[in-house]
Amino acid sequence: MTREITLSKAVNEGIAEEMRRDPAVFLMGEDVAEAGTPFKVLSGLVEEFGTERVIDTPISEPGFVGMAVGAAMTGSRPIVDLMFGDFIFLVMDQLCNQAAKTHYMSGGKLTVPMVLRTNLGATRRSAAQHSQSLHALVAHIPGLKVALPSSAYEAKGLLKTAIRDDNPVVIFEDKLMYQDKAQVPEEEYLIPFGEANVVRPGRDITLVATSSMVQVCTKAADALAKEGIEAEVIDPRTIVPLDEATILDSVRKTSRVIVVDEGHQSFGVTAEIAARIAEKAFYYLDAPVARMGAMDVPVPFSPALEDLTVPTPEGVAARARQLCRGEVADAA
Amino acid sequence: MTREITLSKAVNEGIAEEMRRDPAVFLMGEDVAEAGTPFKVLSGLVEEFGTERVIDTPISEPGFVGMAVGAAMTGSRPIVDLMFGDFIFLVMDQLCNQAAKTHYMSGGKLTVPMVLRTNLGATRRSAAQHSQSLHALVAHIPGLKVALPSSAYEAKGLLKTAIRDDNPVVIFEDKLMYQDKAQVPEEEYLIPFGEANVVRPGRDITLVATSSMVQVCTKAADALAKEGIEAEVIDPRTIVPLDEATILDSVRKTSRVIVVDEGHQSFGVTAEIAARIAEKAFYYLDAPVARMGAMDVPVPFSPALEDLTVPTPEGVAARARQLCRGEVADAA
Amino acid sequence: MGQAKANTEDYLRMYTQMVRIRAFEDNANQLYLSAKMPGLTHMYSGQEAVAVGICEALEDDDRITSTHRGHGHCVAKGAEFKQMFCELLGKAEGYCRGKGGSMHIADQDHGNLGANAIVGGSMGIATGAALTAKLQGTGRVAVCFFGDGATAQGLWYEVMNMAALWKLPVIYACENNGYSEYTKTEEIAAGSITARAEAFGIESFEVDGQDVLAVNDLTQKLVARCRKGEGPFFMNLKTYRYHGHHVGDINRDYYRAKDEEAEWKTLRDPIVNFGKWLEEQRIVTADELVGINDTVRKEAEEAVAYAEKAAYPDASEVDMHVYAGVPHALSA
Amino acid sequence: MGQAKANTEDYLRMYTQMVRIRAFEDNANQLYLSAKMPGLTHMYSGQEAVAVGICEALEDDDRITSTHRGHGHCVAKGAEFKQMFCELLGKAEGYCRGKGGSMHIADQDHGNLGANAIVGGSMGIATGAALTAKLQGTGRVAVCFFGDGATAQGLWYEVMNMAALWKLPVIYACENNGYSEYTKTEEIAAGSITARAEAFGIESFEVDGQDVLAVNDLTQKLVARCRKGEGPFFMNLKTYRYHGHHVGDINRDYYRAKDEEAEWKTLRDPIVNFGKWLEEQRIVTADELVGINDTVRKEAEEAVAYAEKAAYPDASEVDMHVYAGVPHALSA
Ligand SMILES: Cc1ncc(C[n+]2csc(CCOP(=O)(O)OP(=O)(O)O)c2C)c(N)n1
Ligand SMILES: Cc1ncc(C[n+]2csc(CCOP(=O)(O)OP(=O)(O)O)c2C)c(N)n1
Ligand SMILES: [Mg+2]
Ligand SMILES: [Mg+2]
Repeated sequence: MTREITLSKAVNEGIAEEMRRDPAVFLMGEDVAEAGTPFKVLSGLVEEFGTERVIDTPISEPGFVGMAVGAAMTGSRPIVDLMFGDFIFLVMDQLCNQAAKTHYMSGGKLTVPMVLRTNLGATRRSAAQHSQSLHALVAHIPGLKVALPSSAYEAKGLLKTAIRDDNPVVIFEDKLMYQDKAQVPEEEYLIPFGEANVVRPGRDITLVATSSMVQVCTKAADALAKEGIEAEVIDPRTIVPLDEATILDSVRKTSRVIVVDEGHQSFGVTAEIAARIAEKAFYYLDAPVARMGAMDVPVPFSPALEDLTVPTPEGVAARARQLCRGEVADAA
Repeated sequence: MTREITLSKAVNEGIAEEMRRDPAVFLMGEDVAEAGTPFKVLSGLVEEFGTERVIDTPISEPGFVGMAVGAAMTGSRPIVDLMFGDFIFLVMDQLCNQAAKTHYMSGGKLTVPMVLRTNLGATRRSAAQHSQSLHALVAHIPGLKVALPSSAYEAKGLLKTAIRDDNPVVIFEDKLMYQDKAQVPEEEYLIPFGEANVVRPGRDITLVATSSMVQVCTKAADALAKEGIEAEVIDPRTIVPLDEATILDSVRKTSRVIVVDEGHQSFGVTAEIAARIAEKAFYYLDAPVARMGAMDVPVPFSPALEDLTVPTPEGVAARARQLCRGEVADAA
Repeated sequence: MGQAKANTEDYLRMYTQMVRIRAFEDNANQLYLSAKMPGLTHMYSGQEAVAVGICEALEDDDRITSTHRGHGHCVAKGAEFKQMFCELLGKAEGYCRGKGGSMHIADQDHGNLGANAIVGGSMGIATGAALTAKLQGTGRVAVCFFGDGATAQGLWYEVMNMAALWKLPVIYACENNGYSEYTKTEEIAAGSITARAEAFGIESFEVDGQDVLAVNDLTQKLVARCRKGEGPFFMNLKTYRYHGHHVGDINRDYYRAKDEEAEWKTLRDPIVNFGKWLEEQRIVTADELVGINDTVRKEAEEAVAYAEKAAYPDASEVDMHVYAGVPHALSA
Repeated sequence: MGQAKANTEDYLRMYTQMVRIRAFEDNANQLYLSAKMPGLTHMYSGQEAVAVGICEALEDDDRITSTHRGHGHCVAKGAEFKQMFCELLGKAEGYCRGKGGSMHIADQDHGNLGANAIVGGSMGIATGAALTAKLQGTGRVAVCFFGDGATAQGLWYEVMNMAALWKLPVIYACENNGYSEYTKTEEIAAGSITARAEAFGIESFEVDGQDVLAVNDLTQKLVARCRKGEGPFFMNLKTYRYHGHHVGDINRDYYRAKDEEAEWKTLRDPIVNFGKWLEEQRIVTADELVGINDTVRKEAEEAVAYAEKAAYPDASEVDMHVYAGVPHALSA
């Protein structure tokens, strides 16, 4: 049995279920309790679980992430709410020097079962410090897992898996998607890490799309279908671990691929996935490995500029057409 | 006229020359003055320029990097010494949310001419928090330039260019190379950003190598030459801006390439360069685009393990042989 | 309130500047409510005496750093309505060519180094501006505005320490409006904020932030002492924000009482009270005050009308100002 | 020094533990000098009364976090020499299977959450451990060891604030040895370190860190009060490190006087003085003390010999412990 709920509600349910199941789980962050966060994602949780388990913190991101690491090392399973993904820069030391490395540095003796929930996504007119999609940075650091839900269904299933994982997991929700609805089971379910979802099957070209870009690519695929081009849309769901096999299988079948992600293009997620394809599906490719990330500029405030910086369905479809029609020469 | 000096000395000279030339240049960091840093790279500068311009700071990395940003916005040209590259996690907010974006967010009115000097490199038995090569992270953030000197010559020339650049520049020196010597001109010289160096010409395979990996690849090329394989070694010198043209020209000529870098392989520098090649030199390639980064594990302390995590001349040569002899099938 | 009947001109300018801030905010709010403004904004109304009292004690080339709640600082430091409204609407004639928006508005020509969307993010910048002032002997002073919530950011303690060690000409001005977002200050600040600054050996002051003359008197003294090398200083200014945390924060009964709001607005309004005092002291008549208000209102409305008609930046601007000296980052 | 002649057993254990730390360090230094130890290490000698005085007031399942100068804490909290020396030499039988080394030594079984190579990096972790204790009502206490230099890290202020707000059972123990690296504390710390903690409403104490009984008495009281919910507390412990900043820091006249070193070593040695007191109080004889020293020396030498012969971890361990639950990260 499923029903349609928003991504926001799905996250809320996922957390509530896990907090009921396991008393070691608690939540901390800025304005997570009465206010339920500025996005209202956590509304109602403090009423059920009390201020001991839904903890409002001061504006001390490095401090409370560090505390989450220590709490996780000693038997708690904290979920940390980081209000904007852009603030991850503030907590990189605690996340990447401490949380990510503790298990390894201790030779497997200490574990850090914590979840850092945050968000990504531009076009909300929030300008350069509230619009970034910074998941590539944490994906570069061994010891962290990184999940990128693309709908309410994934948001709940991946979050529950994250909470039960014994490693630090960073989960980036698309802040523009909180009110988007999807079918979500009534029953409990988990989505395993490292299993990509074939969102839409196709034979002519593969669109590997993360997070917000799954919708963009699905729309592009709809448009392409009308022209007789069948695009296969693949959502990795987690980029660490990455389900390389599903991606490679698809590319080997279609021989063409565009990797689409909302992080900056250079040194970002599209690079890693494209590079793996270029190495491991090389002999199957009929066209250059294409990728589309966010433009390599800080996110501008002006709507007239901001919309230019993120891949669109039209842009993806246009690129797909070029690749499928062999219109692509090596660029200079 | 050249003479042979260490990388350490080259850096020291570069700073001294620029401080003599421009009174707006100053230096700050932990133990940079009397101690001249733990690596002794800055010895003697405080004697010449005094404690006003060679400033010992408390252990407050976010604080003094933030101050450098403000100083740079108001007419100074600070050089910040970050003792270990691993501490960059602590300063990411000031570097990436502030320094990198100020020029753009202000519509071009404010500039941040600062240099962050730090280091990279493992195999010094310094374990997971003092051995990372984190340059990929900053390369992902538009607004920052990123230089990776591979010898004393580059270290001086790139650093002087960095100090004169009106943008925030992060320069990573290889901490294992401080005592390595190279020929360095007596006369003043600058190395422009965005111009790769063809370290060694060759026709059979291209080795794109950054920083510490230039030596590794040069050694690999020597070994390969004895077997009749002529490898071309290319050092991008700056990864932002990246001299794509020189890399692509080489790959179009050799048709084979390995990208080698000491950062973690996944979501790192090798991915970006490999992806650009796979997109833009696709029709010239005779073999999969190969890459070799540091192993995706935190850096282990034990010598028995640490040495396994970084690309070696033998490893690079072996991979090159496979590629040149067509022994590479698509991996699963 | 202060004494003296002298300085009529100064008083009228302070009054006018406070009225201008209020008028600016009323119009900004209106733009939001009528869906003409992209994104959100944080109203400064209620806190005018802080920005005006402080900025009127500064020279044009003294520097300030501002916050997410930054329109007041910008106006008080000398900015024009037209360029400000253009910026809020993302237009090319804005102070930042529409790239910054409300949260990043900067006015370099009058020493405003910019608003900042990272809470506490400008503490290093202001301190660094003071470092330039000291190193270059410019005699300039830097004022760092921040909220009570921002005192939870570790960065503040790092830069206070350095400012105190090096006697930098910086004034830390905490606008203590009792709330950070939806949380009362006492819930997120242990001990005494003033004592925290004092512990670093920084002379500190608590002052009524609704009393423009008290703020101005104190600031004048501290600025003069800063110029003599007696800085840094800390000011804890008790004040109140009239609106919600941002323009969308309408239903706020759950975190603060309507009565409390009413009390501040009726009894402690900085403009009304200063106006009354000016009348009592026979410095102005009630009619003259009305005249000032009318003129300002007209100025604001004209600026809004101008900004509404002004042009958006051209699409080609999107990759301008990423790097100083590089006209277009993506076609370089 | 304390009173009472009672508790002979406790006194002897404290004495023995201090001697064990000294012996451990002497051997570690020897291993470095004879080039048998990979990397560098930071000697704890001189500060023994701090680690022992505090840890002897803790239960086995109370938690501590340690620093780069961490061998003393590790021994004092109950670790064995063999596993410690194995760790220092990167051997598989080390506490962290050789993956952590000196700077990351952890001993989970006795509540040591690990040394940390990021100065101040464990302040969040200790506070988080105290949060678990409070949330789960375990009655445990956490002690956070750090140096005077670490007080410059903003993180400390962030976590002190939260610890004070939430009355967490954590004791911040500042080992004030007068130096951070090659710089005197007074050059990098403005105002009063103790006042900084007090400003957060944290009850604070200054204590002679060379007097093991004074340290132990105070800690016992504070631990008891923590368990009753009266935490957090701050202890400023005046102490001294006998060796250089690390084993390689031999020529240190430029930053600290030989006389000063001699004075501390001859007049204020925590072991010698406590030994004298034990004799004076007729708790032990001089011969008994010699006996303890001999036994410990033998234990240390045996452990060194064992560790030297022990095996390095197998190469296959390199990608183990990256992720809990994943046997080998790179073949998953
Ligand atoms: C580092 C960071 N954390 C959180 C936020 C979200 N945020 C924006 S304003 C604000 C409250 C700030 O409170 P205060 O400093 O008192 O300023 P006020 O809004 O009261 O003027 C918060 C938490 C942010 N912008 N930056
Ligand atoms: C974040 C960070 N910055 C700088 C360093 C380099 N470093 C290692 S120890 C040290 C001095 C620490 O001084 P203190 O805290 O007083 O401890 P002590 O060495 O005196 O025991 C410094 C600067 C580091 N490891 N981490
Ligand atoms: Mg406030
Ligand atoms: Mg010290």
